Amino acid sequence: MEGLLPQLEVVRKDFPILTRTTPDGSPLVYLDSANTSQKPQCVIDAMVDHLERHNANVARAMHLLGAEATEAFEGGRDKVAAFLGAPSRDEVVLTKNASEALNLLANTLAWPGVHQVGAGDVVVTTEMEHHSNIVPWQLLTQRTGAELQWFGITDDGLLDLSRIDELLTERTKVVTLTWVSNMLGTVNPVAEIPRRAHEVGALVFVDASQAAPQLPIDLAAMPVEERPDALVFTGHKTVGPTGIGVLWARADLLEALPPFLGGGEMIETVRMERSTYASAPYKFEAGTPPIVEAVGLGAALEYLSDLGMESVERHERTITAYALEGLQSVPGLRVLGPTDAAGRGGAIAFELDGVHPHDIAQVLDSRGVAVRAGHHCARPAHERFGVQSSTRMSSYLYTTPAEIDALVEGLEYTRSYFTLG
Amino acid sequence: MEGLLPQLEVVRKDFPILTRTTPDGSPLVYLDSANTSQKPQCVIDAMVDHLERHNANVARAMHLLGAEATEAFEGGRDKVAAFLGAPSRDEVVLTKNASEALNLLANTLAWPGVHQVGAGDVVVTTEMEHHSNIVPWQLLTQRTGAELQWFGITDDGLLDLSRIDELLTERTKVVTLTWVSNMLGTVNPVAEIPRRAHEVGALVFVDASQAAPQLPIDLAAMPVEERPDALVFTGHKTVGPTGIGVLWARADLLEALPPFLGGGEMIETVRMERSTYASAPYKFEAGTPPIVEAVGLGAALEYLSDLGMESVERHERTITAYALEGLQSVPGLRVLGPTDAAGRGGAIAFELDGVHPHDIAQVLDSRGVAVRAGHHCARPAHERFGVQSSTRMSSYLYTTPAEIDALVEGLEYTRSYFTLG
Amino acid sequence: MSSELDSLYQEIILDHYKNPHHQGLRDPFEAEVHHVNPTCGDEITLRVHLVDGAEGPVVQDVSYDSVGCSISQASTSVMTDLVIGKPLDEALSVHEEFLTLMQGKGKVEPDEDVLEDGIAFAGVAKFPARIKCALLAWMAWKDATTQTLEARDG
Amino acid sequence: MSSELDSLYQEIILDHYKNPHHQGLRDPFEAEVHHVNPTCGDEITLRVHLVDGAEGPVVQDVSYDSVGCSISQASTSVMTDLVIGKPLDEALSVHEEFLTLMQGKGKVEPDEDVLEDGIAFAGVAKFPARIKCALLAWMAWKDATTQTLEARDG
Ligand SMILES: Cc1ncc(COP(=O)(O)O)c(C=O)c1O
Ligand SMILES: Cc1ncc(COP(=O)(O)O)c(C=O)c1O
Repeated sequence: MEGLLPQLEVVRKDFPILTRTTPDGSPLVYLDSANTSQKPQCVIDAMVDHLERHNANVARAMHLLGAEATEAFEGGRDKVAAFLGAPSRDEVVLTKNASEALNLLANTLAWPGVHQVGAGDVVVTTEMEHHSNIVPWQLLTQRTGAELQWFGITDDGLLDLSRIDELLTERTKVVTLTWVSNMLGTVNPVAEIPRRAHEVGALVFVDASQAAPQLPIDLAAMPVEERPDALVFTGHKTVGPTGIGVLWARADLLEALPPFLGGGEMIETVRMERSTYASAPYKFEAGTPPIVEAVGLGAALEYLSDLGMESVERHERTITAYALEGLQSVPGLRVLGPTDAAGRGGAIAFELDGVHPHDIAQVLDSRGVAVRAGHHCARPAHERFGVQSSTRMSSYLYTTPAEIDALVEGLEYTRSYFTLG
Repeated sequence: MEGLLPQLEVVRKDFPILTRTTPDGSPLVYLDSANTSQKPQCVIDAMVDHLERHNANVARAMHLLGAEATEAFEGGRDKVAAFLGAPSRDEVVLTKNASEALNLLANTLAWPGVHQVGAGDVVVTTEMEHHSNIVPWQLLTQRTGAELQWFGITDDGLLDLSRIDELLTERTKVVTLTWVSNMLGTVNPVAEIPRRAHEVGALVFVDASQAAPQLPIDLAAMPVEERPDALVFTGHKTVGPTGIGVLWARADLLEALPPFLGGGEMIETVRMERSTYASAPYKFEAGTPPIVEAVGLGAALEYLSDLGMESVERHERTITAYALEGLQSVPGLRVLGPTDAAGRGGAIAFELDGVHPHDIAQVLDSRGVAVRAGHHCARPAHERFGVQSSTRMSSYLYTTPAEIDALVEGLEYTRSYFTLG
Repeated sequence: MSSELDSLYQEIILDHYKNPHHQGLRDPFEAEVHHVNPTCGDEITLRVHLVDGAEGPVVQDVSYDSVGCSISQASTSVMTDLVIGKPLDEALSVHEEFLTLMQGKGKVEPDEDVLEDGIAFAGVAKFPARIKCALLAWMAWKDATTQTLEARDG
Repeated sequence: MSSELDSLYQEIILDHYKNPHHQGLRDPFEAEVHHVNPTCGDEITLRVHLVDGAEGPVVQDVSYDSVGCSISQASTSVMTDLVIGKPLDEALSVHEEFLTLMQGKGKVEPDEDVLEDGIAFAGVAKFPARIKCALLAWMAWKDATTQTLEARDG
C-alpha cells in the first residue's frame, strides 16, 4: 500500500508490546493510540539507563551525577524545543501532562497581571475540545466573572466559523482551540483563527495533544500573526512516558504571567515576607521536575524525528483512508466527523446501529482488538451529534492495514453477535 | 556496627547505580539522598515491565491492556494507602510531586468553599520549611488578603514554640509544617501542633517529604485530634521515580475543597455551560495521571515495607550518629541544627571555616563524594543562622559507615587544599 | 473467545437488555436521583417510592429512564425485579449481596435464592471495566433510598 | 584527582579569591543591580559608573559587594580588572569573549591578550555547575551597564 512507513514491520519490532497476545492467543491489535501511544524500546532503554546510571536531582546538585542528570533533563527540553521548532528553548515549560499546561494558562490569567481576565471579558473555546480545554476555562470564567463562549461544530464535523465575528470582538481576551480533534479527527484552521483573533488583541492557545503525534510542527516558520501565543501537548501520546507534558509559550507572555505553583526551583530569593521568582521556564516549574520523564520524552521525540514527521503523517493519512473505507463497508455504521482522510487526523469515532459502544469494545476486545468506547473526554461534541457515547479507533505509526481488516471483521462479528444473535 | 540494616551489602546490590565510579575510577559515595534517593532494581523492572507489556491509558480504556494498566495504577494507589496507614484509599491523590500537593491545598483554599481563606485570616507556617511549603502560602495570602505568620527556630535548631499562643488563635485557618527538616534534620512535634491547632479550629497540613523515606507512618493509628488533615510526600525521595507525589487528606476535606485543575478524569458530566465533578480522589487528578510512575512508586513502597520502616529508621539513626561524630571531629566544622541523632533525621547541614560550600562540594566530588551545597531550598532557615549557604550530607538506607569515613577524609583534604594550601 | 464472551453476555442478560422491566419514570416518588458513569457517559434517572409496611418501609416502586450498554440496562431491569415489592431491609440485603458478587473478582459463588436472575452477572465480575456498568442502577437506587429515609427522619 | 581539581582551581583564581580587587561599593554610580544565583544563593550587589570619553562612554568604575564561592569571587575580581578604565565598546567585547569561553565546554582556546587573568577560567567551562558562578558578576555588570545606557537615552 502506497504511503505506509517504509519498513513498517521493522518499525513495529521497536515496540515490544506489539508482540503481546491476549490470554487465548490472539495477537494484540492496538487501535487506541489517540488515548495513549505505545513506547519504542529506545525510550524505555533511555529511561532505564538514566535510572541505573545517572539518577540525581537537577539544577541544585553540583556533583557528577547531578551534572549528568541536569544535562539529561535540559537535553530533553532542547529536544522538545527542536521538535516544535520553538524560537527559544527557554519558551519550553515542562508540565505533568497537557491538562496541567492548559490549567497553568487558565489559572495564571485569574491573578493580577497585564493579561488578567475579569468581569466583562470573553474567553472563547470550541464545542469539539477535549474536557481538558473546556473545564479550566469554565473554572476561570466562573471564578473571575468573565464569560465563556464557543465555536460550534457543523453537521460535517468542522468548526463552525459562521459566528466568528460575534465571537472575536475587542472583549475577547483568549481564544483556545484544539489543532486536531481527538473525537472527530477534524483538523482545525490553526493559521486563520490566530490571525483573526490577534486582530482583536486576543491571546491564542492551541491544544496540540493530537497534532504533535501526527503532524510536523514548526513554530518558528509560522508567520508571527498566525503563530499561537502558546501551544501544549502531552508526552504519552508522542511515544513518550506518562508524567510529562509540554507548554510552549512566547517568551514575553511567560514573562508577563504571574507564577502558577510556588516552591523549589521556581524562585530567585525567598524571604519569609516575600519572594522573587526565577525567569521562564523555571518560574513555572515548581518542585522536582519530571526528570526521567524528560529523558524518555527526549528519546521519543528523537525517534519520531528520525522516522520523519512527514512520513508519520503520510502513514497516518494512508491508514485513516483505508480505515474510513473499511468502516463504511459495515452495514449500520456511521462515522462521526469528516469522512475524507485528506483533512483529518487518525481518530475515527463511529456508531453501530443497535449496539452500545461498550458492547462493541467488549466484543472487539475478546478478539484482541483494542478500541475505546465512551465519550473520549469530549462529551459536548457527542451531545452536538445527539449521541451519548461512541466507539473510537485510532491508529498510529505502527498500525498496519491488516489490523484495520481485523477491526472491520470484528465489527461484522459484533453485529452478528448482538443484533442478529 | 549495631543498628545498621542487616545484610547491608546485599541491600546495596539492589541499587545498580551504587556500582558506578567516577571518571578516574573512585567509587561513588552518594550522600545526597535528601535531595533525591537512588532506585532499586525492582522499581526499574516494574516500570519496564509495565511499559513493555501493560501500557495503556487508565480508567477510560475498556480493553485488556486498559484493564491491566488501570489495575496497575490503582494498585499503586493501594500501596501508597497501605504505606501511610491511610484510613481510606480514596483519600490518596496522586500528584506530580510534593510541591504540587502543597500548591493544590493552597490553591483550592483561595476559592469559595467552607474552608476559603480571606482577609483577616491567618496562615501559619515555619521558618524551617522547604520553599515548597512557604511560597504557595505567600501566594495564597498575598492573593486573598490573608496574613502569613510563622514559627521561628531556636538556636538549637528546634521549632520555637514560645509564641504558639499568639500564632494559634481563632483567626488561624491553616497551620502547615514539615515533619522532618530537609536542612536542619529537626523532627518536629507533629502530634502536639495538630492537637493545639485543632483546638482553635485550624486545618493542619504536614509536609512528610523527608519523613516518609525515614520513619514509619501510620495515619489510622494516630488519635484523630493529633492526625493532620492532610499530609504530602514525594515519590523520588522514597526510592520511587520522579513525576509522582502524594497528597493524603481526610475524605471530608477533599470533598469540601473546590476543584484544582480541570480536565479529563476529574469530571462527572461536562456541558459547555457547566460541569459537575467526580468524587475524590479523581476530582483532583485532571488529565492522564502518572501511570508508570504509580507502578514504580508502588514497587518502591513495597520495597521499603519489605525492609521494614523501623529497620530503615534505625539504620538512618545509626549512620546519622556516626556522621555527626565524624563531622564534628573536623576542625572548623559547625553543624547547623540538632547534634544529637536521637531526635533527628538524616540530613546534616554544616559550615567549614574559610571554605565556601560550593568549593567543599567540588573538592568532595573530585573524590567521588556527592553532597549538596547551597541553601537546599530552605533559604529562610539559613538566614536564621546568619549563613548564606551550607554543605549538606544526607544518608539513606544504602549508606555505609565507610562512606561516612570517605566524607570525613574528604573534608580534611578540602581544608588542606583550601585553607592551608 | 466466544466462551469468554458468552460468560459475560449470558442469555438472561441479553433478554433483559432487549426487554427491560419496569422502564419509565412514574409517580408517586419520594426521591429522584441522576447518576452518571463518568468513564463512558452512561446515565440513569431513577425514582424511589417507599410505603410503610407492618414491619418497616417497603419498596413500592422503582422507576427509571436510562441510556447505557447491555450490562447496565440489564442490571437495572434485574434490580427492579429484585427490590420492588420487598421490605426495604430485605431489598438492602439483596443490594449487599449483589455488591459482594460484583467485587468478588469472579470468585464469589452467587446465591440464586437471593439474586435470582442477578446470578447471570457473576461473569461480569471478571471484567473490571464493566463492574461499574452493572452497579450504576444499584448505586442510584441506594442513593435515592438513603435520600428518602433522610428526608423522612430529618 | 588533584589534576582535575587543579585545572579548576588555578593559582590565579585562588589568588584573586584570597585578595579580591576593587571590592566595596563606591560613589558615584549610575546604576546598581542585585543578582542572585538561585541554585546556591550566591549574591552580588554591583554598581557601574560610566563617563563620557572622546570616542564614547568609558567604564570609570565598577564596585561591588558579594558573597560567594571562590570561582564567583575570583571572577568578580578579574572582571573589574578587565573592564575598569576601558572604553565601553572594548569592555563589552571582553565580556563577549569571556561568555564564549564559558559556554565553550572547555573546547575554546582563550586569548590571553584579551582576557589576561581571565584565561584561568578556561578550566571552569568543563564544570557545568560552576559556569553560573563564574558568570554571576559578568551578568550583573552587563545588566547595570544596560540600565545606565537606557537611562541616558530614555
Ligand atoms: C521537606 C521538603 N518538602 C518539599 C520538598 C519538595 O519535593 P518535590 O521537589 O519533589 O516537590 C522537598 C524536597 O525537595 C523537601 O525536602
Ligand atoms: C485533544 C486533547 N487535549 C488534551 C488531552 C489531555 O492530555 P493529558 O490527559 O495527557 O493531559 C488529550 C488526551 O487525553 C487530547 O486528546
